[in-house]
Amino acid sequence: MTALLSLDAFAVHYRTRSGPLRAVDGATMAVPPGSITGLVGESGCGKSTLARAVMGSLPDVAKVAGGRMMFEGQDITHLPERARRHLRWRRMAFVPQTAMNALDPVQRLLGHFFEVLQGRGGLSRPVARARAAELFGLVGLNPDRLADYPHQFSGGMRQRASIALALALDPALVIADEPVTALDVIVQRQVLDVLLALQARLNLSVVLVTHDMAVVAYTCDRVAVMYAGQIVESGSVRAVLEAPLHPYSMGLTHAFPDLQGSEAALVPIEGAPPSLLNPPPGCRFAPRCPFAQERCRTVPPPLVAQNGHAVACWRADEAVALRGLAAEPATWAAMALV
Amino acid sequence: MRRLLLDRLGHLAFVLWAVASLSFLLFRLAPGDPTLNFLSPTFTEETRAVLLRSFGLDRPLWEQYGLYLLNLLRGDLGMSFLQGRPVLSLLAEALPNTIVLTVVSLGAAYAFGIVAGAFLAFRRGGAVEAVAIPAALATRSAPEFWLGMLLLTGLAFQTGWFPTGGALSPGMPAGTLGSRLVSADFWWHLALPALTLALYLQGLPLLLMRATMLEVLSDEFITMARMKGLSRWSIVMRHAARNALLPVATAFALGLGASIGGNVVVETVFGWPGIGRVLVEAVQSADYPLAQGAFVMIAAALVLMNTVADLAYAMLDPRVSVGARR
Amino acid sequence: MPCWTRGCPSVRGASAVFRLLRNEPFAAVGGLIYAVVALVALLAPLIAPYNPREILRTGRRVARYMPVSAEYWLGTTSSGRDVLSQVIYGTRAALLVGLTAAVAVVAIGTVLGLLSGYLGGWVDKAVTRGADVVLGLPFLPSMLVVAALTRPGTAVIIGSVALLLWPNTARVIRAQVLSLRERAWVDAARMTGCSSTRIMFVHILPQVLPLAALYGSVAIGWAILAEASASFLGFGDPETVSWGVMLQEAYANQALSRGAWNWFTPPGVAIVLMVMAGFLISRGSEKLLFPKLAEQ
Amino acid sequence: MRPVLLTTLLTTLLSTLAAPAGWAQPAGDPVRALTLLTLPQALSPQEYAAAELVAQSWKELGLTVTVRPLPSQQFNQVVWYERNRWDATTWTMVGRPERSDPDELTYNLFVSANAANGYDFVNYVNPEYDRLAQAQREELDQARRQTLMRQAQELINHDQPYGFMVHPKSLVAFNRTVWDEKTTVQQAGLGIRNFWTWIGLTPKGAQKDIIVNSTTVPTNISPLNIPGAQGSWATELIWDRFMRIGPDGLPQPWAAESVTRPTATTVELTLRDGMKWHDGSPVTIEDAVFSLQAPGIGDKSPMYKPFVANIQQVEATGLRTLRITLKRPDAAFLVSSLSKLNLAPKKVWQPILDDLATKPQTAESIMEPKPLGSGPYRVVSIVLNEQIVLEANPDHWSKPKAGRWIMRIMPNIEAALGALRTGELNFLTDYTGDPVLLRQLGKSNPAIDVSDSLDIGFKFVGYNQRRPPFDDVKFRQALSAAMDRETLAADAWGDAAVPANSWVSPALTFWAVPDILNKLPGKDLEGARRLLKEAGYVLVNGKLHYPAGVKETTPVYQ
Repeated sequence: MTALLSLDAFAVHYRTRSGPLRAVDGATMAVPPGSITGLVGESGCGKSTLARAVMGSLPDVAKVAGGRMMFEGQDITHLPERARRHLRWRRMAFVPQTAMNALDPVQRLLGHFFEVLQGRGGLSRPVARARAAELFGLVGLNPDRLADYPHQFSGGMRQRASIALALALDPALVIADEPVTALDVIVQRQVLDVLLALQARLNLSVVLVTHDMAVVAYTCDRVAVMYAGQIVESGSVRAVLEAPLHPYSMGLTHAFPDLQGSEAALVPIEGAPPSLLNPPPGCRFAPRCPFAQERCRTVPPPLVAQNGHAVACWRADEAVALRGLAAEPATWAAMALV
Repeated sequence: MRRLLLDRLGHLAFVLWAVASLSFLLFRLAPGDPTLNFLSPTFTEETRAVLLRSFGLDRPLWEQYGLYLLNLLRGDLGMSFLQGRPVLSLLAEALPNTIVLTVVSLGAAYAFGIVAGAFLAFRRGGAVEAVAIPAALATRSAPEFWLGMLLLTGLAFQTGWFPTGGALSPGMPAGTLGSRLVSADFWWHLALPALTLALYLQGLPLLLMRATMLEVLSDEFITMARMKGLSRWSIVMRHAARNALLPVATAFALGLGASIGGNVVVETVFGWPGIGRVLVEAVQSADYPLAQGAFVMIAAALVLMNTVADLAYAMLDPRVSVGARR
Repeated sequence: MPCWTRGCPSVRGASAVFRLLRNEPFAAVGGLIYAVVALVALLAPLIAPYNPREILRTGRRVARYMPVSAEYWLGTTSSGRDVLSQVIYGTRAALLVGLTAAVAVVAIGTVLGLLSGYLGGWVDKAVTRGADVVLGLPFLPSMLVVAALTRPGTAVIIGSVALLLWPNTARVIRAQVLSLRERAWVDAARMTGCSSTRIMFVHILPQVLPLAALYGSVAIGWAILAEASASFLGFGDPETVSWGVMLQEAYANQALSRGAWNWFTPPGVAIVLMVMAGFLISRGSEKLLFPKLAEQ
Repeated sequence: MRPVLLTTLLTTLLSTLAAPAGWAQPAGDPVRALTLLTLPQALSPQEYAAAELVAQSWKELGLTVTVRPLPSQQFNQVVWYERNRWDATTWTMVGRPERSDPDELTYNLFVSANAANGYDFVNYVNPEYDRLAQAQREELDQARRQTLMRQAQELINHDQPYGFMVHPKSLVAFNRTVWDEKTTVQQAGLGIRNFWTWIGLTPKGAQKDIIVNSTTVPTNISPLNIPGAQGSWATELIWDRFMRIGPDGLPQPWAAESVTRPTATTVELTLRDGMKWHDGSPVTIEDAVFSLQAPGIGDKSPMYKPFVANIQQVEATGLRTLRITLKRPDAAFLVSSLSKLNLAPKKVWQPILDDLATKPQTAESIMEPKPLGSGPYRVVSIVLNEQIVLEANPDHWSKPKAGRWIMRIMPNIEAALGALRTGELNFLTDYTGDPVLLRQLGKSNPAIDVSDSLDIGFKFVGYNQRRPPFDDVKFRQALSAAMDRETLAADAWGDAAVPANSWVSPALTFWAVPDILNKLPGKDLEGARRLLKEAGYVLVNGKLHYPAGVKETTPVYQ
């Protein structure tokens, strides 16, 4: 099964006064068709930049600095803007982080749909209107409210509307960037349920960018864990969540409550991700890793895949033992003293 | 919306009353009296007494005030001391000229400012900006009469391309506003004063447009529009400009009100027969009813446009109007 | 009083100003213009070749319309006064009118904005109403009427600018105060027993001053332009040596027809530069105050 | 030169000696800082410049003098109603055709009866002058009246209640490619800007409109109102008068075919035949009688009332004749009344006056929608701040050669000059700007003809004799002598003025005292110093002090 989207040592750098900031620095991952892939990591680790790079709408100061991006068998790494524009929304769509500002405040919802369906999809006005109503229905919104302005919607409704908007032109891939982060837990579930249902029904591929392991656990088939601009572990959700190979993944699984709100103690990962202007020479997680050794600090570990489960850690062989230690809060707390 | 409207109208009435009263106080408590205009070797104390009585200035102040408010409500601004005609009819002659001058120059200034401001927002940080912004600021910083005289000297006195003043060529029938508006002669006379004002006024819309445009362009929905594969043109026109225009439109309404009184200087330089000049002439010659009438009318225009600006904002920005409906 | 002074972010002010000067060429140019003007004003008697009011003579006749020469660097006026000396002394009037008016606008606007924003209630209502009424008074016409009916001159111009322009400042300050008073450190100050007056003037005031100063720097420009306009219409104070009065004299005496560009141009350029300096500074600091723009 | 130098040396020496010792010549209090009121530069750059030069001269005498310009309204307020408050002020008397007879000014300016509230605002009081002024008014013999008038001028020369500055020249210009310059008419004391030019001016080509300018807005154009100098140019054209001041400065019959004075107190008029109002209806003898009576009805025409105050009775004596009976003999009646009163239609103004009888307003405040007269031009339109358009009245016995007469209101004098250049104006009538520029234009542009003529009006500094030391004749003489009139005329008025020392313009050769300038007491700055010294004033450290024993009790003008 060839991947719908695949990244190979993909890098995006920001131009700053103090030199290039390596927001994404050698990310390798693959998104199979018809699946939901979670892209998980702390804030500032480059997941949003990666998501935007896929959409081909990086800010002016950012540029692709290396690697390769394939989409539907086509190398789109350096695709000219015209061709890129052709793909957008028709083949790949985007559900933004905070739907409040993502919708033009002075345009009615219907206007947003018209813009896409008429302007990009070439539908006639009546057809577009019908399609908009249908899409609203799909995400569980009353089509009557198409005439409303964005601010008249609640957060959850806005997010549903954004999903509907993303599906407007039947894309193969939907990138959802923290789609539920700003919502409360109950609404989060509702919105995720909508997403899940639609994914199944339309056989979509979804990349779900989130910092919340619980969301990944609830929705995703596959997951890629990102740290300091790199993918450190990827694989099926079951494999990565139940048997994480990378200490960072281990830490993450303990750092979040699940959506059911289990009572297990939460263990924070001490410290902050390294500066991407000047990343550490070896494993980037080494400074925060309770299991780091000399080699970890000097030589970057390669991403090695086994049975579809890839990890970049020198001590991946010892994962079973380390998992045990990682479950102890004391292991992580000790790092706070260093 | 209706409640907002009612609220604004009530507010409007209050401000109008306050401004009218202030202007009454201002004019009546000032030293000097209008009989001073009539000084001639044949002027006597009796002459003065007769004149004072004829102007109604021999009555107690509160009585004059009451009468003034009552007349104002009836739209009666009294008789000009010096022109022998009702103030209202004199103002009715002058006001259209001022409105045309204001609307044309403000329109030109905003049309230019919006386009140039939007352009500068795109070309942020470039060499164009380093030249254009100081240039826009400089024209806004120049005293209008100075600018006007430079233009007059260059484009009228020396070259004769434009007339030296007035609104119509000598002997052209004054006509109605409508007939003026279709007369080429009128527009030819309008050109220089309007250009002077426009040069003075363009700075604000330009900078405002640029600033709001920059702000809007950084909004998430602009990024989203790009992701939707919309063309740059459509992004600018449908999203950025529409949002950025909100404050600019409000500023336009405010500017309209402020300019009606602010044209005084330009009207004097170009001999434009507008309401600003009526005010200055009347003030200088102590023609109280005329000066007061002109002042109240200018103030009313200002207050009215302030209210219009409020309402315009509410109407243009769905967030405000819907909020008010609830 | 311990209160919360350290917790307030106002300490950032000084370094921000420094950064501004380095990173903001516009604001730096504006500041430079102000500095030069202030210096010239201070040293006027030393730099000016003549007394600006002195009627210079050549023999018995008045030295009218002398062209640019080594003796008169910018020539003389129709009444035989040295143009350069007048331009130099004009800096004093510009600073007097500009700064006094700006300080007055900022003071009135800030105090009323503070009171109305912090105290709310009837104070707020009264101030907002008052502001609305004042905003309903047309600026130039009101100033002209007051000048014509009282005594024309600098005081009336300064007074008019102060009395007519405060509402803009007050409105902005009020909005700012409304948001500041909800901040945690204000609550904290209130709980540690600070009085309302102290909270307003010791804690909130420093927070809103940069914003007020922004309006002040624009008011400097307004005051100078207002002085020029009033002088032009004959309501200025011809005894003071100011650029506005100079322009008015040049206009009234038809300097342009005389070809006396050396007389008509310098005061106009001086006004443009001075007013522009205010705009430049306020444009520069806009980034300080609206960091959202600065991120671009 | 020598003796002058010597005196200077002596005076300075004396004063420096006197100063530290204090006993050489005993001195009174220092004279307070004096204030010279004037109009703002914006309104009158020449007058303002003159005030500064006068102040500079006075400073040479050891006085402290401040020039204080006031906006016109406040200026009038202070001078007129706060007569105890100010020290000295500049002032202007404008020239009008009716002032070709000096009676009006002679009487009103200096007669003591006018000191309290009237035009003698400087408070000049001299019974001998009062006698002369009254005598000339009642003297019908021109030669004897001339003597009286000259005596009055000599007296004023001695007393110097005013420091006369200059008689301005009125500077006008016209486009000689449009107008035949031979058809302009010079009028004594007015120049070519006069009624006779407006009806005689003949176009050379297709442009038949006389386009003149005014820098100020004329007030209400009405037969019962005096609308300022500029407005009067229009009123003269719209309404006929019984008599007109001719180019020679003497009254000549106009609407009246003949005017006779059978006795000292009666005047008989015969109205011209076939006169019509602009609406085509005939001008009747009732209209004529009404026009002589109307200003005296009630208090409705305060401006014109003084001109009919001496009329006892008016009666129609035939279809075209009427007789006026005066209360007292009045030498100037033909000039100041018959040449001034407008012939107004009774059918229009009787109802207006009747209506006003119960109202506070005066007739001056009424303007007809379209003013109706019988004059050589009729009204087309009047727009405030824009223009007054008149057109030739084809039915008039003295039909103008021009087509229309248009007055443009142009506050910007520079623009007026530009408009003359571009042809937007073809007759520059109101030029308050720099005379040099207009003369230059006349030289460089062959189409522009510039002409100047001596005005009947004059500019002066009034000394407020209520306030010491202005009550002292010697002090006033000294101030007047110190003014350098040549420099004033040259530098303040740009040579468009001649030095003055009387209210009677040298243009009125019959009335003026020849060589009155040379009779000025003291003559110059040196003379001024001498006069002060004679009167006991002392210089201490360069500051002028009162004579010994005199205290300064008058407050400084605030």
